[in-house]
Amino acid sequence: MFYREAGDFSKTYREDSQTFPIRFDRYRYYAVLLIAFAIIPFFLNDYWVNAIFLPFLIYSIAAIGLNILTGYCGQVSLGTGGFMAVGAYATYKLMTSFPEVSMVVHILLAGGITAFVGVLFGLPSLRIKGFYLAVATLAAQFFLVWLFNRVPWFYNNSASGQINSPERTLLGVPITGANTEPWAVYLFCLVFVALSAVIARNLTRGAMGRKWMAIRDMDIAAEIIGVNPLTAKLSAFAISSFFVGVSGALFFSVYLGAVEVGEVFGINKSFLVLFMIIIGGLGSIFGSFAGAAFLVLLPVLLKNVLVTGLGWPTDIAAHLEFMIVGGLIIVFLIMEPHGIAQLWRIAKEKLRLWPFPH
Amino acid sequence: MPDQLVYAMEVFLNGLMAGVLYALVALGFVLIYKASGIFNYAQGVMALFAAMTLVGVMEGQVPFSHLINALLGTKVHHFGWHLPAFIGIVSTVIVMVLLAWLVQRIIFKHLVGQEPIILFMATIGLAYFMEGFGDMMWGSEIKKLDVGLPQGINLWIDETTYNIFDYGFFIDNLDIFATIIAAILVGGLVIFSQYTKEGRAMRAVADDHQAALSVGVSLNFIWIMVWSVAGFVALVAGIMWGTKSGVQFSLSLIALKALPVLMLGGFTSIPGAIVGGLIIGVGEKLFEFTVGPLIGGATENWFAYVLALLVLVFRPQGLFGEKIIERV
Amino acid sequence: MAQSDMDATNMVSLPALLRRNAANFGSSAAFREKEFGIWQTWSWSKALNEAESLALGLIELGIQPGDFVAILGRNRPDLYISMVAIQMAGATPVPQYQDSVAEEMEYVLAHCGAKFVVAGDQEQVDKVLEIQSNLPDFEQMIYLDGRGLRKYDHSKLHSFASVMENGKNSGQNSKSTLKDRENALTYDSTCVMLYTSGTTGRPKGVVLSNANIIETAKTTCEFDDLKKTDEIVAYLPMAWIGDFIFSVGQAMWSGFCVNCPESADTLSTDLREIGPTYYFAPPRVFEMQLTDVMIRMEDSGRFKKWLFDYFMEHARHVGGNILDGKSVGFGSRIKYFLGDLAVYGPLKNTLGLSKVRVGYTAGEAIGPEIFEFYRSLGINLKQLYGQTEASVYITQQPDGEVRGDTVGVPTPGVEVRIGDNGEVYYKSPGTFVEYYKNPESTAETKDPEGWVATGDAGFFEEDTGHLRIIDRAKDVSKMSDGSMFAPKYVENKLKFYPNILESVVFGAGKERCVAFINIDLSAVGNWAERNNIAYSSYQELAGHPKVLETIQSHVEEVNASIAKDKMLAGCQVHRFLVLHKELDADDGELTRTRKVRRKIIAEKFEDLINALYDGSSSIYTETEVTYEDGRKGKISATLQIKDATTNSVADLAAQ
Amino acid sequence: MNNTDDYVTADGRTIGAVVMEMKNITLRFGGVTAIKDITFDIREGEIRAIIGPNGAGKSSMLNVVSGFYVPQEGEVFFRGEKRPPVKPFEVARQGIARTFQNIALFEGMSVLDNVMTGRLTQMKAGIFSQAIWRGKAEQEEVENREICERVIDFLEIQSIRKTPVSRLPYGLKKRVELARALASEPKLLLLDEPMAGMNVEEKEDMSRFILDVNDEFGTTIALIEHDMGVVMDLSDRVVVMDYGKKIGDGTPDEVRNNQAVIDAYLGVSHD
Repeated sequence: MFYREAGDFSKTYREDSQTFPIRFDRYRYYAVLLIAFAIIPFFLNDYWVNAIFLPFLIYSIAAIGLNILTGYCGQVSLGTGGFMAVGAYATYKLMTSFPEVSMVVHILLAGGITAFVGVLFGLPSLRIKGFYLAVATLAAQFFLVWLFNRVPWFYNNSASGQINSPERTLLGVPITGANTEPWAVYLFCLVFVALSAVIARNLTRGAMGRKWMAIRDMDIAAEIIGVNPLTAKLSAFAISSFFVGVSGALFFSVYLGAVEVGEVFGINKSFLVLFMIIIGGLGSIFGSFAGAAFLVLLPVLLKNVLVTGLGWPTDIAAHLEFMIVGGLIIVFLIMEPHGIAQLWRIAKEKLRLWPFPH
Repeated sequence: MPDQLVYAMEVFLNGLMAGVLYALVALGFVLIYKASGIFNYAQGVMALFAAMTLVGVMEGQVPFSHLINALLGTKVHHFGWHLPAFIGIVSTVIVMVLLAWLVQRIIFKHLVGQEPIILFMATIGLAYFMEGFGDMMWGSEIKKLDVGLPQGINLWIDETTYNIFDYGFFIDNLDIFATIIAAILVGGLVIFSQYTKEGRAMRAVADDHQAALSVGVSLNFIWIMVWSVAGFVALVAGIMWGTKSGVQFSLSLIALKALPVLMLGGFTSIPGAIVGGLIIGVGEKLFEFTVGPLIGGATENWFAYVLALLVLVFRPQGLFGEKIIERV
Repeated sequence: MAQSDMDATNMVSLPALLRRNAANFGSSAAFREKEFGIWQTWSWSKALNEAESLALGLIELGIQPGDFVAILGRNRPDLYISMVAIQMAGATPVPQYQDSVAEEMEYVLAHCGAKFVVAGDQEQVDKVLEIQSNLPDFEQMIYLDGRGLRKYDHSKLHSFASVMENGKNSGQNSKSTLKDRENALTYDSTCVMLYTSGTTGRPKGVVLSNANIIETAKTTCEFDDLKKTDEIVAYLPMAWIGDFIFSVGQAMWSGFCVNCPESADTLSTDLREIGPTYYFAPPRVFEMQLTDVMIRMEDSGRFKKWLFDYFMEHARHVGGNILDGKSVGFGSRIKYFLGDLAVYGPLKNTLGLSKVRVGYTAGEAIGPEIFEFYRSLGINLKQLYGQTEASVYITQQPDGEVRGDTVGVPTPGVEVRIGDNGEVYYKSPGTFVEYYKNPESTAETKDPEGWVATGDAGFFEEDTGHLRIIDRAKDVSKMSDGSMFAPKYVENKLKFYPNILESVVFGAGKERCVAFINIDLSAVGNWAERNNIAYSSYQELAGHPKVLETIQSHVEEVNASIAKDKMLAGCQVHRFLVLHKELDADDGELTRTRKVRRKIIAEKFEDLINALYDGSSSIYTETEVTYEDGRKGKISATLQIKDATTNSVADLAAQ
Repeated sequence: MNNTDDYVTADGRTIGAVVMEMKNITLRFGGVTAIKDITFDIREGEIRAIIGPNGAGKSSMLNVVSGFYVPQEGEVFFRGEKRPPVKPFEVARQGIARTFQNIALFEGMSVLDNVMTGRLTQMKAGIFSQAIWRGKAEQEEVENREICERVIDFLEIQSIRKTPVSRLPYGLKKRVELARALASEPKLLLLDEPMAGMNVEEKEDMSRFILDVNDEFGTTIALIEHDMGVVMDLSDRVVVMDYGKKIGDGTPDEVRNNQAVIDAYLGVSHD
């Protein structure tokens, strides 16, 4: 309906293979970027940032990461929480060991370290497939959490066993610690999100992405046409873990500030992120965002309606939230196994054909 | 005889008994997986829910009392009766069968033919739902469960062992009892699936849906049946765990205990589940006993998984799973 | 135009124009073709280079001034470029209909004595090889797409690329030869020769000079203000004068870009991608498109359907006026704007017509409501009247004076007069030089002062000065009672019904009129599906009583409307039948441009005509048909003959 | 027939040197012997067929050629050198491409992406280049796209270029699979029952494409087929297998008149 594609054609393969080949989509994308970077920061307060924007942005990165592994490469992982923990603790150690080095460097390094750990736990994927692998990744989840719990070196022997992010500034603006500005942390995370999305998109639409998808769709055929399963799967684990690690780093250092690993990075975190990509849509970057937004907003919404609105006790609201999230997962799987992304695609097709039905 | 070895033997026995319980939970998974290809993550929550229901019924709790009170400002809590365990168990079984029927009817009927991973996700969703639902229905506080199982140290063992090693093994009667029940149940299930008509039908379905259909087996019936059986298994497990450490959220985590058992034994193998259970039970106890202290303890959390992982790397299909031959 | 002053002096040939464009805006796009998934682009300078090397290559192959070079294949940049190259080398391009069968082609190639052939692909190559034994003058063939030709004897075959390669590497004397030949080109030297698919008899080779083409291109580009920023999609046969004027004449003059679709079956997608700003299509294309729109809307949801109907209704009232810049109420304009957002815009977009600035239709009369439909969407669709002998343009409609029933005012530089028998005569810079090797026909059509008889009967409206065409002059004849008989006029009225694809009316010299009808398979077929009427073939559907009913009602409505006009009241259709086969160019019943060949049909179906007159209610008949692969076969059928009620002028007057 | 000097085919193409040679191949699965002591060669530019009744061991043979199965006994020579046991993906890099009996396309991707996977062995850009979609990665993307587009054009699947494979009918899927194999510009192309489950028309198309491929690109082709008729028209030389043994080898005519073959197909049939 809103599409005006006449005269919108590609003269080179570069144009043809760009992320948004249709002009209208491209402009919409620019518009979103503009709003996110240039407008939202002016209307932020603590509540909005902490209740919605930060979680949304940070989970988006994690979802993108997991989507690369599960959605594109077909390797189901239940270890996301553990890998986020790696990112978090890596940043913590780096922040405390090298206070003078920029946060950006720390977070990227943390990502790198997580990538390495990811590869270690990814090794079994060469032999193990499907559920066996999914369950195997739980080993990472439990082992890592246990590790950070039990080995004092990781939390600098602090009495509480917690880790706390000290204040660090970027260009003189505090981005971690007690006295941060909403817009600052927002923009800081937003930059990471934007970059992650672009990079993920580039990787998934090129040679690397095709290798992953080939493995996902039919690993034997993939191998026979010359895809080396080792490099394909491990690269997926590495890159996926990198993003997850970055999100973990931000989650700890910028968002929470203080973390008790069992609480924050437990198995439920793994499931939460998994739900995000299921509801959002496997094998879709947009889906990762959609899923993150959905599962971040839903509890906020329920809380506002039930507790603030109807004055229910918080525990009952919490129970109801479990029921609703669980129920929605099921409903989604029944209605649209390919998630919000698929709904979006269908809607787009309809709009392009408007007023015709097909 | 060196003390360490003696302690180790005690640990070994305890591990063995824990292992039987793991095997029991694992069986719940295997049954459903064999019959419907569904990997039921909700198994643990089912156990929790079963235990909660049992307590609720026996204590005469008013279901959803919290919700009702919150909405209507009333103060209802109990019907004020106390029912004998037997009735409680029977009515709980009925509830679990009903649950099985609903699950099949509302969820998996609509997901027939979906990829296994999707079905798996659905059960995770189910787990979340039931977790919330259970708390909503019976309240989330820790409950005490007593169906009259013997508890406390088994003096006979204590004495005998004392006389032999002049160190008395501490072995809980409940564990012994649980082990016996579990063993019986495991045996029963094996017999059921091997020798009864339903059991054979179930295995037929597991092997080949179409074939099963063509010989007139009702998939729907089989599925509801396995879910019910799984529900029953969950109830038993729930009772054991509940009696031991109270009915609370952590009970649902026994599912996570069962997963590595399955990986060891193979998702489709009943004997695999049993052996796997025992191996893990003994293994993690011994590991904690020997290595644990050196590396900060609480190794049960992950030992089972890492063990399973290592085994799989060398036997991808598990100890008892069929070998996978790749064809093109 | 900025450069027009210099043009006047030395823009005397296509090569000259090509050089001018390459010099003035060499980097902008001259041609595009959808190939290998993207729009491959030829800039003007690239086009010039290729033309030059090809011309040199041809000279290397021994082409001589005055030679004829046949061009056969679908619309492709390489073929357009080769037309210019051929002229550079002093020869004359003769584009052919790519779907014409070997015999047709044999006549034409033999008649012009083509020495060279540029063929698109294996299919075309095979056709020529099949007939080459009967072509004494044929020497060399150049092909574009070498697929499947590897094993062919290449003594007479050359790939397009290799010829260009030779050209590039050719020696100095070839280069100088080329220079001389190009300089030798004058305003009067031949630009192209096109064969008219004459409605009767053998095709005639119309010789058109540079002057014809360039003058026409010049005036018409100014008339519609065509600029080098415009885009067209070239999909009509290259052998047709229209395509030559649009895709070569006007394109070269104004420097706009010619886009060639990937293949026939991707046309609609390619059209949509390009979004032409200047668009031509014969009425039947618009007809089919509209039918398609309506069919697709049938399947759409209730709300959409309602929205569509609602806004189309509004557009029907104000759309045309808004387009013509007439005064329209503010409210209606708002409503139209909304309609444009919700329906017109998307619709134009899906049809690929959103950007059309100037659109033309011609060749035959277009149904008023079809015409209005497109206008009401805001597409500036206009009509023109022309023919090959005039380099197309005789009359055309200026913006703001557009109507369904006229063909507009004389194109600038064209004089038009109506003969006493009602026939239309014209005289223009575009008037053709002669019919090749056919002086007597030339003399018949073109008198010494250069007046050309169009063969159409028509008249100017006093008030507007617009020309109206009734029918072919020779087809306008008398009925036995002496009243006027204009079959085309009636046929068009019939064809305006979506269900009717073709119709042929007879009655010359008789006391009553009768008609053959061809139903439109897509329209009627869809109707059948919706009323779940099963049918296996066109023939079966055509014979279905319900269908006959519908057609009958159409015929009677037409009779009523004809009866209103005293002059033509005699032409009402008394009896008709629905033909058992679709009239087909391959069977010679239609021309390649799908005009009805009245005489041939009359001979072929004589038995049916007699039956229509002798009052019998049904008739058995057998007909020979040609299948797509050229095989022949027979089909037989028993046809129902229907009587249609007619109205006498008297009782209408009485009302 | 099996001597090493060149020969000329029915339609006058000269067939060159031996590309691949199978020497006394024996393959067992556990106790079952799928292939018993088979020897034959494949020559440059020829269309070589392996035929035989169901269960004759054709597919196993092809899997040995493609290096997916490693035979217990015998040697495989590829372009003169003895081929050591290799991983399947390494075989692809030696320039051997194949299609599968039951289509093995990547259902989650578009036709174009599927064809592009045929080029993966040629795409070597580093991860950072890919991440920013600049430099080598982008350039490779374009170059390989051009190659793929030519294959797409050759097999006449332009109109479905961007369609998800999962939406295609069987016949087209087969064609896309061939496209994917061709995209890798293989030196040796293996076709595993290219006509399986096709109707007559589709078979004719496929045959035409196979011949065109061999003709246009001079690709050496080895194919499995149990439809005798098709094979006989297509191939230059035919190996006939039965019960894992080679019972005939030669030109279609030679094979047609081979008693053992006739028995295997008509006489003592067993399927």
